[in-house]
Amino acid sequence: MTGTRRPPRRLVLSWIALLALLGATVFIAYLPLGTANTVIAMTIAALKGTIVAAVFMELRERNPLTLTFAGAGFFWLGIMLWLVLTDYMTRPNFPPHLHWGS
Amino acid sequence: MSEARNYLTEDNSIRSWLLTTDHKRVAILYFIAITVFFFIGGAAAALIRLELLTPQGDLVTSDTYNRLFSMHGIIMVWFFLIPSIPSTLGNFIVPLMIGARDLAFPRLNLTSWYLFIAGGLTTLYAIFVGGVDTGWTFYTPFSTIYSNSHVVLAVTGVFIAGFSSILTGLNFIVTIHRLRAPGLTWYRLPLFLWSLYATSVILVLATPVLAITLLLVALDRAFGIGIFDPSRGGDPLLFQHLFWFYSHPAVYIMILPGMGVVSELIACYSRKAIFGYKFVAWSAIAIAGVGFFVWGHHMFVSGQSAFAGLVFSFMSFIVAVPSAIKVFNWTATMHKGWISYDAPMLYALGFIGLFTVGGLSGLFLACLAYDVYVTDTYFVVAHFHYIMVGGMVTAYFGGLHYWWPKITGRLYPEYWARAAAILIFFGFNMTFFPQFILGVLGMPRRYHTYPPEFQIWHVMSSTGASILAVAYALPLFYLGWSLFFGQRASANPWQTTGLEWQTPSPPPTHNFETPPEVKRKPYDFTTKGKARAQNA
Amino acid sequence: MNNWIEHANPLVPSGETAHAGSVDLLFDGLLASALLVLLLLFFLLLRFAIHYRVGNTNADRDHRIQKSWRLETAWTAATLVAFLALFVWGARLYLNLYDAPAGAETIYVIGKQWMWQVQHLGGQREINELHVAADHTVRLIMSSQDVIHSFFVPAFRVKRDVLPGTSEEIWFRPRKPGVFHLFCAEYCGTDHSRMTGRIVVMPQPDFAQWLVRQDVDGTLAAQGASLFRQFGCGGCHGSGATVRSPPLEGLYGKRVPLADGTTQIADERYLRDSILRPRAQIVAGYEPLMPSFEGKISEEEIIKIVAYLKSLGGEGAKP
Amino acid sequence: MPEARPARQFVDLRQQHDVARLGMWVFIATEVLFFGGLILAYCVYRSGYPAEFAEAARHTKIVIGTANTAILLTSSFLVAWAVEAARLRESRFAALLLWTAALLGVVFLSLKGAEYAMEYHERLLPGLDFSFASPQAHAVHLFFSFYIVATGLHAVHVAVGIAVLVAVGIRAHQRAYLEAYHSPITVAGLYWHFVDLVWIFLFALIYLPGRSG
Repeated sequence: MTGTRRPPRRLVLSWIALLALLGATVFIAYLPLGTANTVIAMTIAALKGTIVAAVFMELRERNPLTLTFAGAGFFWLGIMLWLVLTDYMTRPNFPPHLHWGS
Repeated sequence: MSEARNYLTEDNSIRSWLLTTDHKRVAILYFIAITVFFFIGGAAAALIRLELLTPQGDLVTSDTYNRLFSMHGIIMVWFFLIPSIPSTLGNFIVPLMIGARDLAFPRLNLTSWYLFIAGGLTTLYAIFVGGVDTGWTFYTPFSTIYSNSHVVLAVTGVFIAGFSSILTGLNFIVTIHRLRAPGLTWYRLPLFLWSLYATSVILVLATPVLAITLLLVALDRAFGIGIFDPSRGGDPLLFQHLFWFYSHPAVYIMILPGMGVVSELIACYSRKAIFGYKFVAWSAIAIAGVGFFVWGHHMFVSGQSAFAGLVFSFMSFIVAVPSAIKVFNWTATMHKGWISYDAPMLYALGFIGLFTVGGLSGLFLACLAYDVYVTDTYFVVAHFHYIMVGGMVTAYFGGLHYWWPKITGRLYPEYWARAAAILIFFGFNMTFFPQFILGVLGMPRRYHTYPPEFQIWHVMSSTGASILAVAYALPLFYLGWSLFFGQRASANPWQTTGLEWQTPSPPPTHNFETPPEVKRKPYDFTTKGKARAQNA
Repeated sequence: MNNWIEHANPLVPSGETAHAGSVDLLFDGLLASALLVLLLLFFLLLRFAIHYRVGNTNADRDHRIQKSWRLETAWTAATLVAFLALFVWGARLYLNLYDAPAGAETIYVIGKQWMWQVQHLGGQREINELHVAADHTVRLIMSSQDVIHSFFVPAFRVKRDVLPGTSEEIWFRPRKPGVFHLFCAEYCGTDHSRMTGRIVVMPQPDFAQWLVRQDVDGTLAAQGASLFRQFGCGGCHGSGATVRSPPLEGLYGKRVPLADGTTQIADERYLRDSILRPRAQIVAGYEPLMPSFEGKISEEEIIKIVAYLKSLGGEGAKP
Repeated sequence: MPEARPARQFVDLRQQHDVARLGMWVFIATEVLFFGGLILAYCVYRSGYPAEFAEAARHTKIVIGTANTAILLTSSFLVAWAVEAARLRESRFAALLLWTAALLGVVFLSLKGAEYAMEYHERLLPGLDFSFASPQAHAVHLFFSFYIVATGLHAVHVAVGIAVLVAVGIRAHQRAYLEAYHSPITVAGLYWHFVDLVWIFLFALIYLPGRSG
């Protein structure tokens, strides 16, 4: 195996980190933490996503324009989630049940 | 010079046209396709207006009527309005305007045309085998459970066409970012490009949401997955949120390119740089951005929470500000200009008038308590036709005339063109202004029959529609005539600025003999303005 | 038939409630601001178009305005302020619609393809007509049996979508007697345009008489009682039942302890859910035996049974 | 060795490479919102039926889910390595890595198929066969509707990705790509990583809720 066929350190480290995070998130899911379970699961998912985007997709080496478009999808998704959930969180009759007056 | 080889004469086999990756030829393919769809959608509109002449539903059955307005909406929105300016004029002009040889992804561009045709044919097939009666909005649970029409087919057609939009948007974004000629900085870009850029951002970020939503509708209908089905715990309002998250920004997909065209026309025929260039440019971006925050104003009476209603109403007022900025700046551009009344300028002036009426009526609809009264009435119908037909279609015709010599190498007959522009303006107002009154009187939309007291306004509207129909057919004849008998056009018949006018009409396949370089701001009329005025 | 058209001004049908009056005032405000902008703009457009035409070489074209930011800020700020004012005005009136005054008369409305079905508390039923008394506040509780409809009374300037699977409310207080249009405003299929009706506003004494004249098979609660028997509810919930089931007498408005340790107020929503999805809320100490009636019972029948259960007494049932 | 030349609309290969990557990023933004619409529906219903969603999630096969996540993460690692190898003129080695990643993709799909089969036998697949003996059946139905649509669409993306990786691998193997022109590998890699990224979130939404309760 020549030197050019060895995986770069940063890739190996990221791969190990990803697998470790996967193990951690599965393990933590079984701990009775209430709502914290969801928060931790999503945080770890975001962390894993960031590693994939930053290292594997080489986002950290890209110019601002690429970063903008990489972020745009998530930003607009955020707008959608925010405004839709604004409705659902303030709607008196969700989940849908009929309530004839109150 | 006129005998030089150009993109039209290069190779005229059918095969070369169908396999072309030349953006100019793809644009022509789009022209042909959307013209066909425009007249199909128009035919449906004509039948609707004919039916509404009398209060009783006596021309067609109510099922047929419902299929007619659904077909009119689906065809006009997805197969005419959305692709109209971007895919035809945009496709043709963008690379020329930025001094490039083609778009960044020419094969993707052709693919997007084929997707468009595949989507269009699927939708037409759905119409021929019996039609679809959900309206263009496909509201659940009507579309998923109760409708007895070809919803899945129609939805599939729109789904496919959606990918065509996404590819076009993607192509424009990358092209405008990466293929600009040397020296062509962002603030030297013509405003048409700013508008198309903003449009493309919406195309890329909103269309996928429509795609997934329609997919869910189709799956719900075919397999009963029940995501929007209240009897399975689903919420039909979620469909409306998802649908309008796309479909409200889609209104800006339709109008922004029109605003871009009008910016070009006003500058050219006033012989003056656009007033407040940066404000007009950034207002396009602002519209694209804020446009994503307002969709809930379609749902003020739908059962969404009162608080959400407040948020969406507030944002809707905010999004009107950048549009107002544009209108003020266009008007200010004419101040102390050298204004000539060529046909494209007549269209541009018509656009400003109609768009302003449409925009101001939008304030009534953004205003919560008043919207509760007039939503789902003819007021809404009139409002969006003022924006989309009065605004967008007028701008499309203006742009078509403006760039016609560049595209075909021929000049159109000026007097006919002016006559058509004026006729369209009057026909349009006569058709749609009465509909504002109908709305204020409380006449609901999508009604096959209606109480007799509304008849007089419907008759006026239908009369206007017949004038409008003639006016829209006129360009078909004189533009068609000009293709063969029109006077040959020089490279720059309007003596205007912009890179597209520096190459012969029609342009050679590779657009420019020598790669252009840009050293000046756009709309630099300092020398040409007076010269042309003196000639006149 | 269309009284409101007769005494209407040619453009806007007269508003028949106080709310309608306020909405019309809002319309005037909107129209005035729109016309102001429109006239100013058209004046400028026409003036520039004529004065600065190419042919008019005498026009003064020197000293063009170069610096634009002052103007830009001015008109941006002006529009923003005007828009905010309109927003606040419209929003305040809108919130009014969510705030039914106390003491309103409740009437149930069911939308289905393609008719409006009305249920008065006294058991009176109407199709495509709604009789109400003038100068009395009416609160409609509306639901749909199938697709989305929309209850729209132009003369009252109110409209609200009627959804399947959930209920929506609307209220109004007609000022004087008359007959007004009722439209379905949300497209709902084949006969959408025939899903119309009349709102008949009568003087209070006439309305009281009308209520009496109606052919009624007992009050809503009485009808519910017979449905209660028809569906065999008494087999478990009745006095001679062999199965142990929670008592229904005096249930309405009480706190019910649930098997999962929480408690729930037995309001209309709870009663309804318990009929449709009984196993979602098991009363503490009872077996989950009751079958679901989802799909087996119509909205109209639920209204009646709930009315019957309410009539069995309980804290919330007091007027 | 073939001479690498830019397509006619580009000035040079650098610009062409840059454009290809930017195009893929814009496409990824589109894809984010495509899956985003689904995830929105999930969030809405999960907020409405939290207990039911936890109950439903307990019926997913977490062992397969976790194994599949590890497989996709590893394949992503291989693809990232392949891009690096291509830059170092190791085209044949890059091809090998791409094919291995594609193979892992096939393993992913096979496991996914096995999972669907198990769920089909448990009558958990809305649209095909669904029956859930619980008062919360309707919300469980919603969960599995989301599950099958989201994972199904993801599987389609994986299948497309496998085809792309194999095709790009073949051309890399033929040494069609020179050092300065490895953009097809980079672009294919971006797509594959994105598919991986979607799965990371789907995994957290589908398999993890309700495990502790």
